[in-house]
This record gives sequence, structure tokens and C-alpha cells, in this order.
Amino acid sequence: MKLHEYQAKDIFGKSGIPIPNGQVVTAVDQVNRATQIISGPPWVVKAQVHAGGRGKGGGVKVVHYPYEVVTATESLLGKHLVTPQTGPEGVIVNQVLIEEGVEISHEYYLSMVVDRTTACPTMIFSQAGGMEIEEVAASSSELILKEHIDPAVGWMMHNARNLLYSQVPPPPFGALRALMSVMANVYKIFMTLDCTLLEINPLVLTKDLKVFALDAKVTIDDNALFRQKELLLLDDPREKDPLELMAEKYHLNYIRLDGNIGAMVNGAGLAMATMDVIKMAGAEPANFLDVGGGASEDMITKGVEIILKDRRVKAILINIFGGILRCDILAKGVVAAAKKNRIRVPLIVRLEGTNVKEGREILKNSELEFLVAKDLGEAASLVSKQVSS
Amino acid sequence: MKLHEYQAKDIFGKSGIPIPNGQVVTAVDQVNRATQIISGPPWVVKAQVHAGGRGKGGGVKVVHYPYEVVTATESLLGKHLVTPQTGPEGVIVNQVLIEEGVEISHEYYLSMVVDRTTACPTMIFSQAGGMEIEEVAASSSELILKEHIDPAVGWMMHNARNLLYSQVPPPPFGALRALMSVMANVYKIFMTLDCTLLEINPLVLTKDLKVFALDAKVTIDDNALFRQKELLLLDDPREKDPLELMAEKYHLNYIRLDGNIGAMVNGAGLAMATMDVIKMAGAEPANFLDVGGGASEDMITKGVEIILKDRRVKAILINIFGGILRCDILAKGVVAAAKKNRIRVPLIVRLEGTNVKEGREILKNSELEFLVAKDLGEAASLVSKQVSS
Amino acid sequence: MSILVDESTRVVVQGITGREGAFHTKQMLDYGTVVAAGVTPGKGDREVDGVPVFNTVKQAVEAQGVNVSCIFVPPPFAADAIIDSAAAGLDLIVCITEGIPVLDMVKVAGFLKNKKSVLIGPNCPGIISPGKTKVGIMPGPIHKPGTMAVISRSGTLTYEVVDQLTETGLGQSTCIGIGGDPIIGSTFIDHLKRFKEDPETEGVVLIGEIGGTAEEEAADYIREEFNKPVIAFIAGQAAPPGRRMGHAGAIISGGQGKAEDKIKALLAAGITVALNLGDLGATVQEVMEKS
Amino acid sequence: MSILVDESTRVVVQGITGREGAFHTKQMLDYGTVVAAGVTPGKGDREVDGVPVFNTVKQAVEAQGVNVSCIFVPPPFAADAIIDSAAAGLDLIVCITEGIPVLDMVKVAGFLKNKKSVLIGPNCPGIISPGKTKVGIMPGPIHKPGTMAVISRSGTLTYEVVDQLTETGLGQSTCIGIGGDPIIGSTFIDHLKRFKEDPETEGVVLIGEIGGTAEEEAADYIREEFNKPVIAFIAGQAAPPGRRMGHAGAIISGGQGKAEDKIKALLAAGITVALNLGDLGATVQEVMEKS
Repeated sequence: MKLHEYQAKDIFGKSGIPIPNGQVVTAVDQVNRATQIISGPPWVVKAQVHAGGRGKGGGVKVVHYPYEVVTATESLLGKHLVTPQTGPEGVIVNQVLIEEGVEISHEYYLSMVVDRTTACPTMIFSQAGGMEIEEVAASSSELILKEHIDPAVGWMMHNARNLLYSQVPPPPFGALRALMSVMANVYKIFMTLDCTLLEINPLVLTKDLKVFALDAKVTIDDNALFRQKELLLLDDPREKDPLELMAEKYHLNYIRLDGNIGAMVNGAGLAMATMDVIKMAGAEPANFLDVGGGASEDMITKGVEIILKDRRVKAILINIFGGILRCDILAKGVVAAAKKNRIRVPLIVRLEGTNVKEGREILKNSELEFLVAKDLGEAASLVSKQVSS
Repeated sequence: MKLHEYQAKDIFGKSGIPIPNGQVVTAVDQVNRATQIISGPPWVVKAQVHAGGRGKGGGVKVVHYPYEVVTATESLLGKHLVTPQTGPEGVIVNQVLIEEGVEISHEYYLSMVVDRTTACPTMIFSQAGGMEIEEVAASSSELILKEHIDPAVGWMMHNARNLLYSQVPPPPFGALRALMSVMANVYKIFMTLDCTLLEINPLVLTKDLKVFALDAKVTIDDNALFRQKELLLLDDPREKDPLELMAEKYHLNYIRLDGNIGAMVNGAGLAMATMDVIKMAGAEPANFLDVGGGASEDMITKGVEIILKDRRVKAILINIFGGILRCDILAKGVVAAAKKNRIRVPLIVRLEGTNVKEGREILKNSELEFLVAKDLGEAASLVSKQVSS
Repeated sequence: MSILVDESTRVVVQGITGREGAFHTKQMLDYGTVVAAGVTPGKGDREVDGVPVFNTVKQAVEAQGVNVSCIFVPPPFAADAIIDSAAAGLDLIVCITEGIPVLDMVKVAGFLKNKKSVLIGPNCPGIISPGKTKVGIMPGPIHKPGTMAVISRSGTLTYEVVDQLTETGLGQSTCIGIGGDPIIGSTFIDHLKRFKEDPETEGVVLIGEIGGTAEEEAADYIREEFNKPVIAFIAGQAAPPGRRMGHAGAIISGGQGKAEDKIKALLAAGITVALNLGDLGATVQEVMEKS
Repeated sequence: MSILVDESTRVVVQGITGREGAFHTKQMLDYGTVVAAGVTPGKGDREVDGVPVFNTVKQAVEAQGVNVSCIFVPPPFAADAIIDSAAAGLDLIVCITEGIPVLDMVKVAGFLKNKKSVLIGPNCPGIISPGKTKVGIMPGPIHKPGTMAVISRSGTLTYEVVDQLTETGLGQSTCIGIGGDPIIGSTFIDHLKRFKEDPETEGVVLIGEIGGTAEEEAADYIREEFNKPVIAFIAGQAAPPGRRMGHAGAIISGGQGKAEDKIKALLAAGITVALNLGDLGATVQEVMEKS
């Protein structure tokens, strides 16, 4: 679950990480009051969307007069913002953060993730702040410093010192304490709130050696939300695709993609491999849909319905390797979906595994029109035929 | 640092460990109000002293009428309480805890310490509650269950289950949850407050399956007091020997014992070994005094003064193996002490190590009367001579 | 002829009285697995399909001499269950549970560092030595005893692959699903080392997917130390970056974890990579015939 | 002719700019110890007695190739310093600091479990291989190269013992103060194992004190596995129960840790125990002459 910048900064502020003064507005008539409260000029007006690359998409504006705060907000609020990480249709901006401008003397990059190989929370620090860290990694990876934290002992001061004193030159002496405090707090927030990513880019130093988190990206581990109930309140469903939201409600693992071949599969690995098969056949998958191991008939029905709601879909491939999910359950679910909705596109079905005979029988005896693929190779060539036809 | 029962229970209550309702009184005229607030009969009136074995010394009284609460309190407050763990002179009772009586259906023993061998916080649980755990250990050690906690992962539910389900029979199903919660809280308090001992004996179960900590012993790691500032407020200096308190002020490691040969040594191990030498010589040490490696002239002077304040002392043995603490510093300190106080008892000095020549010179040139021992064997025989004379 | 589990394996099922636990206990028993005990706290007096249930793993070890655990407990309690089994000294812990918080697994991984227990999973189908025993949820009948090893980050995708192997006549020594989470107990390399020493294993099918760098590390190991044929498949060539493809670990992030990088690394290590899942069985047959 | 430290030892002093750190750096240099670096965060630009100071242990390792650390930092920061050195991969860490909270040492012990670094201390005088190097605070001149090993929980008591050995003509291979705290990095047994393998060490003097069961465990080990003469002394026969005798670890509690139990265990293991400290030198001489 992603947090908005302003939500993450709110957490930062309460945890002792310095942030610029700011105010969220959801309507233009709130802007004047906000501008009065927040010291400026300059002011910074920032679209609050989950998609990254916001700066490149024009979602961040630095302005110097109060009336410009209004016009900048107007140009964002309720508008579609297109960034390198959104689709071409962009995302709608529902909130705007207005902040005091901060005079920057140096920009750092600071983040924390869990490193897979060492299984340790790992802090990443770089003096090349303000840039995309992937770009820094590609061009000058020596500027990226990592410190693995043994969770048994937690964050310790030498971790901070290893990161700070490895900079050439090290940050000014007067700023070390504040930077160390930010680092310790980042670790604390990361562990306490079950984060999978916490990124401050840039973390800036002012001329008078004050430290501020100018941006904030926080992602929470979905698997840990059961113990992070307060964070659930920060969820912003407007940022999600409506079909994905619907799938979530039925516990289906659905991700909308840009292609035109719908796919329904059991198991995440097989679902990915099925998307690959579709692509190899010269088509593009319209979605990832893993109905999971324990899917019920009803879930299958909902899955078919969600795929059909995507108007771009030109054909559907159902690929089930029955294990715990039995093929007869799958078949019943598909037939039920067909009864409730007109299946307006060709349906290719490949069944294998537990109760495959019963499943095939159910499909055959229904009024459903569908193409049978006896293996993945055949499924691919049937998909290919649909695309070219 | 030891906490009083009522202080420990206050912490328990705030942390979610159920305790009986109770009230501390420091004067008899507070008793009636306390009795009105606390439900009874019966009431339990408990002397608040650090020394253990309080029950055996008559420090705990169960009474059934309000006037008995008054008389029980009167019989304790301001009086000397002698227990198996105090000297024959006993300790003065400054506070009394008045508690509601609890109907006991079962008594457990629960404690936490740091196990030296595994270096793990270790919970000890036994169904033989209410008895001294040392006695249980001696007579039926199979009743004592231990669970080592890996601090890297902390307390987990299986730790509690291992302790509870190993009981034959296990505690009633309806009480398991409450017992597990007490255990989890004990771990939390132990780790948060830097305890070296946390003991609940007995931890009782009532007939309606409620759980209460009826007694509470908590010792805080003196070395961790720098980060447990709030606990420092709970320190009760009245429980300490006045000479030990004075020594503490001067950062001297002094423990008053029952003998009549005062000893001043540098280093804890050598100080213990010197006590042993005194005992082997047929005398009894009056104290343990380690002036430490970095003692100053002034600390040495104070050390001599404190030993002299103990009127039982019949002779003093100074045993210094100069390392960091130089013998000349020692000698100057002793001479200064002799100038300020009349040294009314024979003084035996054994010096060795760094600057030993200078030290011996200083002593020799002073007006001090003292006996020189050139090694420990000679020191022992000089002590022996003092005792027999 | 197999690694980690065989006929001598004595299994304890943690969470045996739950829906999944009870169902798969029956499936394992049907396959011939010796399920000697179950554990569900507070239910240590009943039986499930004739298997005695205990309150703690410790008691199951003492009473039944179990040495392998299979975990079906819900995510909030799964880390506790794993650590419980490791503290009780089991040789192997197979954690089926999906959805364990990452920081719980950080704890588990830390705890296991100086323990003898091997952890497979979590979020995995388990391990099977066909014809001998299965500890997990994979459909037994598609397997066939033989000489191919399978190591995979995925569940149903593994069944698909095993089915193709069996169809082409290639039996399996041991098949392991190592799990789809970012932090797992044992990696490709851990098991490759074991298969290297297993005289009956003649080749390995390695099934990876997007996310992390486990496949790249495995490629390095194989190039330097592994001496048997390896055929690989990587799922997720069509997956977009930044999205979690079902498995918590299947996400391309920070430019890392792309299928094409993995395939490149595997090819560079001289490993045959099947690009199309439909061809995998045939590819394996071809490689094994040549070797 | 020695264990753990010798002429090739390159020391980094953590807390080198403090009063104690600076004083003992000079003492070590005077003894001939190669103190190649110091560490004090924020002061990584100066020198102490010609020794370059760094901001982090990592930098000291990179610039000076140090392999042994000697820690003088104050108690609140000592655990951090130990873990820092272990994470930087040092072979040996000698922690002089007294007064570290027990729960900090619990953390440290957990961290060290799967690390290669050996920790001596805390609350100890350090380690010396006479004539070669000393890493610690013991007075150098009382030592003499030779074949006796000394392992002790105490500081000045060790100097007393070493002095007696030297006076009787018995030199030392290596003397180690393992520290007076309840939780220490390495125990009697850890070092006995090393002395067992050291061809030049012919006998061991073991100096224990009240508190814990380390001496009893050492006795068991010696009876079963150790093949050189051991002479022991236990301090605290006159100590009352329940009182902490200076050292945080020197306390008889819960009926455990009494001097008489320790002496009994040592005698039962066939070890010569000197009951009177004044006789120790002579006792050692006697035992060594017989063997």
C-alpha cells in the first residue's frame, strides 16, 4: 500500500524527521488560507499522486507570488497528470500539497528497503540526491552506499557513521547530528510501520545546516496491514484502477495491463508464464489474473466478469493446472459467468490436473462456445490465430 | 537497584499485569481511608522493605476487620523487621502496602533473568508457586521450567506455550490467555526497564480463572540507570547502609560485612581474594572495598575514612597491586586521611606494582604508624596477629 | 535418489486442525507420507485422520520423533510457528503459508542463521521425493520417480513443468518449491549444492521468475561449481515494472529483477533456457539426451 | 608460543582520544604493541602519539589493515563499538570498558553468534603475550615470556598472580583477562581450547571468582578434554550471598555461584586448587615441576 507524500510527511513530522511546513488542499478556495499560514515566497505546489516521476510530468511547481500558488493549484487539481510511470491517460490529481520553499545547500538520497539476499533491512545513502537513484546506480554506482542492519541489534550509531563518513567530503560537522537522527528515525518508522520502502529524495541540507525531508515515499507491506490498522485509514482507493479495486474485493489477484488478450490462471507463476505465452504468440496480455489455489466457483465467475468489463479485451485465455483448485470448480464458475454475461469474445480454455475430465465434461455440456487447447503450445497458436484474424 | 513491591506492582498495573487493589501508607492515620477504598475483608498488610524472606519475618499479615488493618500497620510501621535476609538488627519499615485479599485456587512461580551461559533473557516458570524457588530447585528441580528467549526475535507465543503446556496438568484452558499475556508483559517490562531480575511469586489463579501478581520483585541493572532516569526516582536510599551510601557518593565500591578487619584494595577480584586472606588468617573482613583502577588521592582518603567510621573495625589491611592506580597516589591518600582523622587501629600496608618505591617512601616519611607486609603471606600473618592480640 | 526428504521422514503438521492443514494431511497420508503428529495449541487431545495432535512442537518431537514440519498456520502466526520448529531442533521446516509480513521473515532469517534447521518457503508448494514422500500441497499423481531435480519459485508453474517432464518420460528425484516471497528460507544455490552431492540426480530444472537476483546468483554458482546439466525457465518476460505479480517477491523494482537480465545471466553461464513454457519438457529431454 | 595476539597483531584503539584510551595507547606503544590506528568519531583528522585517528573502524581497517581492536569507549556506547568492530571483520575485539548494561551485552552476544570475531571482555584488563604484544591495560613489566597460560575473570588479581609466577621464574605464553561481567564474549573453555592447541603452552592458571557457573563448566571440559596441568584459584570464599562484589558478575544468587561449589567441582575434575592466594606461585611451581 502506497502512502501519499503528505501522509508520509505527517508521519515523519510526528517521528522527529524535520519536514517543511505545508498544507494539503483539495479545492482551490482553500489555497489562500494555506498560503497565509505557510511562510513564503517561494512556495512549492505538489500534486499528490502515487505514481512516480511526478516532477518530470509537471506535477511540482515552484512559485513566488501568492496568486501563482492559486494558478499552480488550479492547473493540477482535478486534472490528469501524465508521468513516465503512469499510462498515457495519466492519473487524476485529487490533492495538492502547498509547502514553504527551503533554501538548499546540498541534496542527499536516503532510503530503506529489505535486502533480499542478506534478509536485512538496508539503508541506502548517497550524496547524489535529487536524481532518480536508478540513474545514479547506472552511471556512478560508487556514490551509492549501503548499510545492512542486523535486526537482532537494530540501528546503531556506527551504521550512521559508516554512511556519513564514507562521503567525500563528509557532510559538515554541524549537520552530522541531525543527519544521524534522521537515519535513526527512518529505521524506527520502517520497522514500526512494516514498510517495504521508505525513501527521502532529496534529503536536503540548508546553508545554516538544517536538515529537511523534501520528498517522501513510503510503501507499506500489504501482508502486514492486519497489524497496521491505523495505516489502513490512509489508503486512497481513487489511485487504483477500478477493475483492480473490484478484484481486490473478491480476493482475486488482478493487475490491468495494456494488451487485448484477457487471461485467467491459477497460481502467480503460471499466470506470468501464460502472459509470456500470449506475448510470444504475437499478442499482448490485457491483464494478470491469478485466481489462486483455493478459488471458489463464485470467484471464478467474478474473474471472468472483471476480464469482460475491460472493453479492450479481444479474446480470453483460461489456463488452469488443477491442484487444489479442481478443474470442475473452474468449469462451473466459467459456465455461471457465461449465463450472467454475454461472452462477446472468443474463449480459449486449457485445463489440466485434478478433475480435468469432469471439468471438460461440464464445459462441453454447457451452451458455452469455446476453443479447447490440449496444451500450452496449442493455446498459444489459438491466441495467435485470434489476434491475426 | 531494587524496587519496592508497591513500586514494581505499579509498573505491572500500568503494563497490563493484573494486581490486587492496594494502597501504600506511611503513617497510621492514613490506614482508615485506605481500608475504605480497598475492598475487603480480608485485607493483606505488607511491610515494604528490600530484604527478602519478609513473610518468615512477620512482615505480611492477613486480617479480617478494619481495626486489625490499623493494628497490623502499627505493628510494622517504623519498627525494625528482622528476616532471614537482614542482619540481626533488621531493617526499619517506612512504608506499608495494604491490599485486598484474593481467593487463591493455584499458585505459580514466574520470573525472568538473563542466563549467563546462553546470554539470553530466560523465563522461569513453575507450578510450585509461593515457595522459595531455591528450595523447589533443591527438592524437585523437574518442576522448574526454563525458556530461553532469543533477543533477536523477542518473546513469541510458542515460548509461553512451551512453559504452560509442559505443566502436568496444564493450567485450565480458560486461564491460558491471561497467563500468556502476563508472560509477554513480563518480557516487555524486563527488556524495556533493563531489569536483571523480575519475579512474581506467587502468580495466582483464582477460582473464576482470574490471574493476579500477588508479589513482585524487580531489580534494575545499575549499569543501565543512565537510560532509566524515571526509575532513579524510585530509589529508596533509606534501605541502604549509611556507609555504603557515602561510598557510593565517592564512586567507591564498598560493601559492609559483619567482621572486624577493614580492607582497602584496588580491583574487585583482588579485594575478594584479600577478604579470603583475612578469613584464612582467622579473622573476619569488616567490608569489601574496591577503590578501582583509576582512584584519585581524594578517593583513597575517603575510603580510609569510611572504613574508620565503622566502629567494629579493629585493624585495617591495605592491599594494592599498582597498575593504573599508582602506589604513590595510594600512599598520599592514606597519609592525607591520617592527617584528617586519628587512625585509631593498627594499619597493615602491602604495596606492589607501579611506583611502589615512591609509595613506600611517602609512607615511611609520614608520621603514620603502620606495619609493612612485603607480600600477601606476610599480610595474612600480621592480620592474624592483630586478631589474636 | 533424493534430498532432504525420503521414506524415513516423519512429518509434523503445524495447524493440522485448520481447513488447509486437515485437507493436506489427508492428501499426504494418501501419498504415503508418514505424518506422525500434528500441532494446534489448545487442541492437544484429539486426532486428525488418525494423527495425534499436540499442543507444542516440542511435545510432538518428544512423543513422535518427528523431524520435518509442514506449516499451514495463518500468516500472523506463521513466523512463530517456524521459529518454534527451529527451536525444537527439526531438520527441515516446510512453510506453505502465503502472506507472511516481510519483517517477520527478517526475524525468522536472523533466528535461523545459527540453527541447523533448513527452511523451505514460505509461500511455497513444498517438497516431494516422488514415490517416497511428499511434504506439501502439490498434486502427487503428476510426479514420477526418476533422476531430474526441480527447483522453483512458483507453485502451479512447477506442476505444469513436472507434468511435462513426466509426460516426456522424465521422472524426478526431488522437486522443491522454494517460495515466491522476497525472503525465503533456502535459495536455489542451497539446494543446488545438495543436488550436486545426490548421486541419483542427473539434471536440474530451475524455474525462476521476475524479482530479486536469486537467478543471477544461481547462474554464477552453476558456472563455477555445478557439474550437472541445468535447464532453466524464467516467468514474467511480459511483466511490467513496479507491479507485484501475485507473488510478493515477483516485482521488478529499482531496475532490478527483470526476466531478460536473468535469462542473459543464465545463458552467459552456459545454461539452456527455455523461452517458451510449452517447449520446456522437450528442451529438457533434448539436453538430457545429449549429456 | 602464544594465542590470539603476537608480533603480527595490528591494533586499533576505539576511543583513542579519551583519557583512558590515550594513556593506554602510550603504554601499549611503549610495550612494543603495534597500535596502527585509533577511532574516535568526528576526530578522524588528528594523531595520538603518532597514531592516526579515523572516524570509523571500517576506515581504520581499510587504511591500516588493523585486525585487533581495543575498546575504551564509555559504557553507553561500548556495545555499538563492539558490534562496529565485529561488522568490520576484525579477528579479535578486546573490550576494557566496565559498566556496560547487561541487555546491551545480550545484544552483542547474539550478534557475535555467527561472526568470526572473538570478543574478550568486557570489563577486563585485556590480553598479553609477553615480549610480543599487549592489548589492554595490564602493567607490562611484571610479565615475562614463558610457557604458562593465565585465564582470569579479574584484573588486579591477575597482576598479583602473574607477578607471583614471574617471581618464581615461571614465564607466560599468553595471559587473558576474560572479564568480570555476567555476560562476556569468550569463556574459560573457549581459551582452554586454544591453549590446548598451542604447542608452547605447558600449563594453565585459571583464576575464577564467585558468580555464575563458568568455573564448573571449565572443570567439566578440563576433565574430559584438556591434557595439560591446570592450577586454579577462586576468589570470594568469604563473600556473602546476594551482594555484588565489585564485578557485576561476582554475585552469589539463587544458591548458585558459591566459591565452595566451584572449588569442589575443580577438585573433582582433578585440578589443583590453591586455597590461599599467597601460595599460588609456589603451588604452580610444584605442579609444573611434577608434570
